Amino acid sequence: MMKRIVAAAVAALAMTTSWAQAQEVKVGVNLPYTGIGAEFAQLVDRGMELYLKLNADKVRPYKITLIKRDVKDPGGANAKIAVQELLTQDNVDILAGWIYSPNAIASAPIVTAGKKLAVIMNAGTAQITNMSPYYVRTSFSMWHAGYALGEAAAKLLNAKTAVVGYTDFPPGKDSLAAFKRSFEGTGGKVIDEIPMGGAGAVPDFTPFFQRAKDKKPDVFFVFVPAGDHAAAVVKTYAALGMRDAGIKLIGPGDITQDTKLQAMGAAAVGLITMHHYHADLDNPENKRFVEAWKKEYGATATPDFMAVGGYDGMAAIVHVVQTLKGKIGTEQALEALKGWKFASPRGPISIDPVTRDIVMNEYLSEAVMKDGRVFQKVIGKIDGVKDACKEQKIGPCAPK
Amino acid sequence: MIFGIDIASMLLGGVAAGMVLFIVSVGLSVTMGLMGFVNLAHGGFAMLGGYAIALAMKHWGLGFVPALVFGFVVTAAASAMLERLLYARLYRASELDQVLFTIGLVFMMIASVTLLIGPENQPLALPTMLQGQINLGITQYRTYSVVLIVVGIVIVGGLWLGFERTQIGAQIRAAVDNRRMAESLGINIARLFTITFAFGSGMAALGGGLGAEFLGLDPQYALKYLVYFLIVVAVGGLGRVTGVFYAALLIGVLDFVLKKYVPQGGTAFIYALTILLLLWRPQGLFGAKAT
Amino acid sequence: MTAPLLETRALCRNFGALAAARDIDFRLEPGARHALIGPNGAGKTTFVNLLTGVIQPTSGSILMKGRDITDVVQAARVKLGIARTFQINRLFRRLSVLENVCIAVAERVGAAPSMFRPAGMRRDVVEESMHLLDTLKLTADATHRISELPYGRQRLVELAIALGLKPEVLLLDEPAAGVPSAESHIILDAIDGLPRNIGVLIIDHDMDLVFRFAERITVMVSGAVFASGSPGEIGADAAVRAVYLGRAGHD
Amino acid sequence: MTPPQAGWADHPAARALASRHRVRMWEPIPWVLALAFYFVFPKYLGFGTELLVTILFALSLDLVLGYAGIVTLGQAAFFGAGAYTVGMLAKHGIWKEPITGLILAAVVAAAVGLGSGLVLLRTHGLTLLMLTLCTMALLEEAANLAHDYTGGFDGLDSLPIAPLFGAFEFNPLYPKTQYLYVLTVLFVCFLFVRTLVYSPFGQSLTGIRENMLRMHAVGAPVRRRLVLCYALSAAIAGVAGGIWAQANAYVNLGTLGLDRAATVLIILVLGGYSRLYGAFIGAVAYMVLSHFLSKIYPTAWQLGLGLLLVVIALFARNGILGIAEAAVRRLGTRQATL
Repeated sequence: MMKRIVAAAVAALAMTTSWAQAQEVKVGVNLPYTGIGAEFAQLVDRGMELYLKLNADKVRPYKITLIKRDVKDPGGANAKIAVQELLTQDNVDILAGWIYSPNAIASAPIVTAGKKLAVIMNAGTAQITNMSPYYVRTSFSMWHAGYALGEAAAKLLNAKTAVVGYTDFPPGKDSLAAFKRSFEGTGGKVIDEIPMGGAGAVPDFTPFFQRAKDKKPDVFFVFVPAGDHAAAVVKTYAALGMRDAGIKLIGPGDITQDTKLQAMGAAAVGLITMHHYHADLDNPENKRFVEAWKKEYGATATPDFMAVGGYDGMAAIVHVVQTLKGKIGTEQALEALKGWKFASPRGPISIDPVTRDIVMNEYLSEAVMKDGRVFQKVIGKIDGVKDACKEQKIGPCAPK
Repeated sequence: MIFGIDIASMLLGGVAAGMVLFIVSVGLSVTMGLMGFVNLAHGGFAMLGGYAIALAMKHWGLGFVPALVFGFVVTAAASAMLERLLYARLYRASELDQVLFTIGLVFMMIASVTLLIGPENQPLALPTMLQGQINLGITQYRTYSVVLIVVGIVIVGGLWLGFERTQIGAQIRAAVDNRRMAESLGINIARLFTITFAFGSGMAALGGGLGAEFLGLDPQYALKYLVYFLIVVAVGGLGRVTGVFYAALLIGVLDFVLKKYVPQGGTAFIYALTILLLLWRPQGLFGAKAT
Repeated sequence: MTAPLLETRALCRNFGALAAARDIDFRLEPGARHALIGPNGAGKTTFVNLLTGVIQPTSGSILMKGRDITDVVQAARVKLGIARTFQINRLFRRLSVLENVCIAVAERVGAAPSMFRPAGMRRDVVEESMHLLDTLKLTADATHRISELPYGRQRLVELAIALGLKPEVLLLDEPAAGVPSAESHIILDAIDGLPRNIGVLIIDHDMDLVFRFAERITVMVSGAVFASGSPGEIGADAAVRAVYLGRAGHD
Repeated sequence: MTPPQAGWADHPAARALASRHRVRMWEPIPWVLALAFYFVFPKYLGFGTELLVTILFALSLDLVLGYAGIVTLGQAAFFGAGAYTVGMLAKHGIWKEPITGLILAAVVAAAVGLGSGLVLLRTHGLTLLMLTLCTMALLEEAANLAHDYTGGFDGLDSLPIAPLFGAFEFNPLYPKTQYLYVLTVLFVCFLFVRTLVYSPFGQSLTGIRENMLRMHAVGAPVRRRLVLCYALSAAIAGVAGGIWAQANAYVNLGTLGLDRAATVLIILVLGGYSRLYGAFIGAVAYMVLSHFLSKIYPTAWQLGLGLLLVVIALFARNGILGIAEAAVRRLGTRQATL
């Protein structure tokens, strides 16, 4: 009798655990919660959390547990340990996060060895998705905006000459390469390339901009990391009177990151950017997203392209969980994501089945003053943009 | 003519950057020279002061100048308290303990600001009249840079007068040169330290606020520019107001010129330059010869 | 006549406008017990620093046994046999008394560059050091850290370190300053016990000690040699009494 | 003067000196613990490997800072030199064997140490601090600029490091081999440092730290000693960097940065410098705290760490080991001088 009760209890326990296992999906998140990237980590983190909150019904009956790890810095080493421990200690089913490209690059061998789906929510160096077969990117590559803008600058803005200023680290060089290739391919000429210091501390941009101003280009293409760099760029552009000198400041949307835009004020007016997202995009999903964001995080808070990377990344993860009914096999998960389509706040997006990178719209926007705030007015749109680096197999994206 | 404009714009840009370096670093130089205290938390005071200024403008609608005064006073008062309570215990400790203590303090400052206010950059909007361009006759230039240069000159002049002409200035000079002698002359060293420390931190706060236009303002400010401040202090010579001033201008202008003409070199030049300068004159360009 | 142990010729040293040493011609003979006296600021310590190579002369030369050593660096002069004590103790304050002496002895016997054999296993070094401590009545303090010793006994360690270098020229900068008078005889006894071929130069303000010790006295004033002679001659020299001894008498 | 007599060797001071280098009772404990860690926490071996490398790096700093009294903020320059030596040789297919790779790393780092030491060690205090810092920053810039060889900001990833002894692979996910390999190298380097600090050479370094003027006056070639010590320390830091690159199959600019140099300094002072085992205690305390605090409360671990540093600096001048020593002394236990 006693034996049977014990056996029944054990069986019941075993059932509950296996049921619980089926219910719970563990997602290991690595983000720089402290240090210079803390602000970005918060945006991506909030994007993920907001998706889960708004779409609680889509998640049920499964439970998604986020296990968050601080990777502190772009150094790679901390990210490596974090990812390794998420895999070996926490036994996560899916990996997510990666603000910084070097961290994604450093983690690649571990992701490959760990054989888990890994969703990149920000890191933008083009070739990263080539470095592990389990990487899927829901953010962007530097080539998306850079390449599109090169063409747009020549065709839509009628620019003949350009000076490129970039932060001297891989995304900056990527951006330069992407812009230059398409701008010169469309008949323009890049007359100067200015590396503007490293990504660590915001430099005083005055000397670099002075140099650009002296060259008198039609457009000044600037890539700097979003955040403080961008704010300083816009200030310096205005303060040096480059607009009056007839030089248009253009760049990927990093320079008009939504979280910084209003603080830039009038100085930002006239900036022309190419990007896949800004909070002023006019589509129902985005309206809902921005409204929910403000409700959740305060009226002055605003989502931005980093937030949407986290949001869409979580949407992809939920899609995987639903498709696989909570039992996450990595190959199946990758299969489920290949060609996955989603109505994102940034418009329709999908995952390229070949490169596992995102396919999305790029919007050419101009910052204007509207109702006492800086508003990003869409003045052009390119549908279904793929990462041109991998499409054309250029440089580091070429298969080895 | 073109050449002249070029030179003028370079000088203006470089000197303005140098002024910010000077305003922040001067306090560090004097406290390090006077107390022999390796205060790595100095950048933290600049950061806290910058925040006090930015937040006072944002939430209380204070004007730029009143906010700067407010930032100076608040930071000076807070640092005076810290100096009495904690720093004073470590004056006789080894350099290493001082480094450890002040790094710990910086960590706490950064973490506190991140927790209380957030990790993001704190915008500091300049008054409209300081924005834009100003016509200087031979060239147009950024108004704020010109203003900074004027402010910097006023400050260095004031400091020089204060150092050379006031009782407390004379005491500080005496104590920098020979602390034991100063003590035997009946100078109240403890009080002198507190005043100097508070004043130096207040200056850092001013620098944090005035320089936010160029350097931004976020919790990491406390560490990310520290190397630059230390370079200025080392090159200028410990405890020398005019030395720090010239060093800041030198570094500011050279950095500017090199960045403009050889941007590919990154910051390598400034490090190489510092190494050469310090090997040539280990006590700093303007420092007293070590005894 | 053989060359003197140590000799300076027209030795000068300027600090800016201040001449801290002016045309000093000085001879220290083998076996000499020589005292250097003079008012504060006369340049006595500067002279020792010049002799040991801590500072370089502005002009003039220094010879040891006839060989010009003006350009020989400090460490090499020690190897040639010039040792000194400092006016203010310069000791390894956190190390034991024995270790302080061992460091000097190890340096002299050439053990110091050795990286593998433990220092405490160099019996020759340790035993010689212990013996030295014994000579200076420091054996009981051998295990103590310098910082635990009274100042007077620290002075003895200064001397022990210098003796551990087995010098031919021993320069003692106020060796007895701060030593209780009851113990100052230990210093003189130790010097008395040195081989007679060593030349000793002592700088001191303690005239009792100087006259008890010295066989020859040089008086320096304002960086220059003012007078030189036997204790009797110096004691009888009216000019010396006027500039120095007389003034000291009023203190 | 009478010749040295025999018999002094029995004096307590001589005996204390002669037994100073002997292995103390507790000394095997950290090694046993490190070995036990391997079996008890197989899931934490990645962290454990990083910890051991940090100990080795801190030990290299202890040699220059704790023993020779050279206060440097540029120790990461040598870590980076070692790491890039291994990384570049492996990535460009020139040299992949790990053990000889470490020797090369040590040689290159020692050369950098020798070169910079000859030039820089004429200065001291803040000047030396800034010079070491700027030298390191200059190397970092150089590594960034030479991206064709160094990979620039992204670094060199997926380094093809050959299996150890041709048999033991470095598995990125379960770094068992790495852990034991690093532990062995740490042990060897530790023995070297330990022997060195108790040798007459080590004693003379201590003398230089305690009173440089006196060392000149006893005829010690002070600068030569300092430069030699600096180069040896650089070699060990180079081994640490090289082994880090091998264990992670990765090298980037972070190996050369101020962050790393400042962290290792904090670790050493936290643990207690010039104490050999200070590197161990400091690294364990710092890394465990930062690792777990950042796990529990990722946004605020820095606050706790800062507080700890402040408290240690204010109330425990000689680091954690200093506190332990004081406690032991207060208990009246006889304490061998370290």
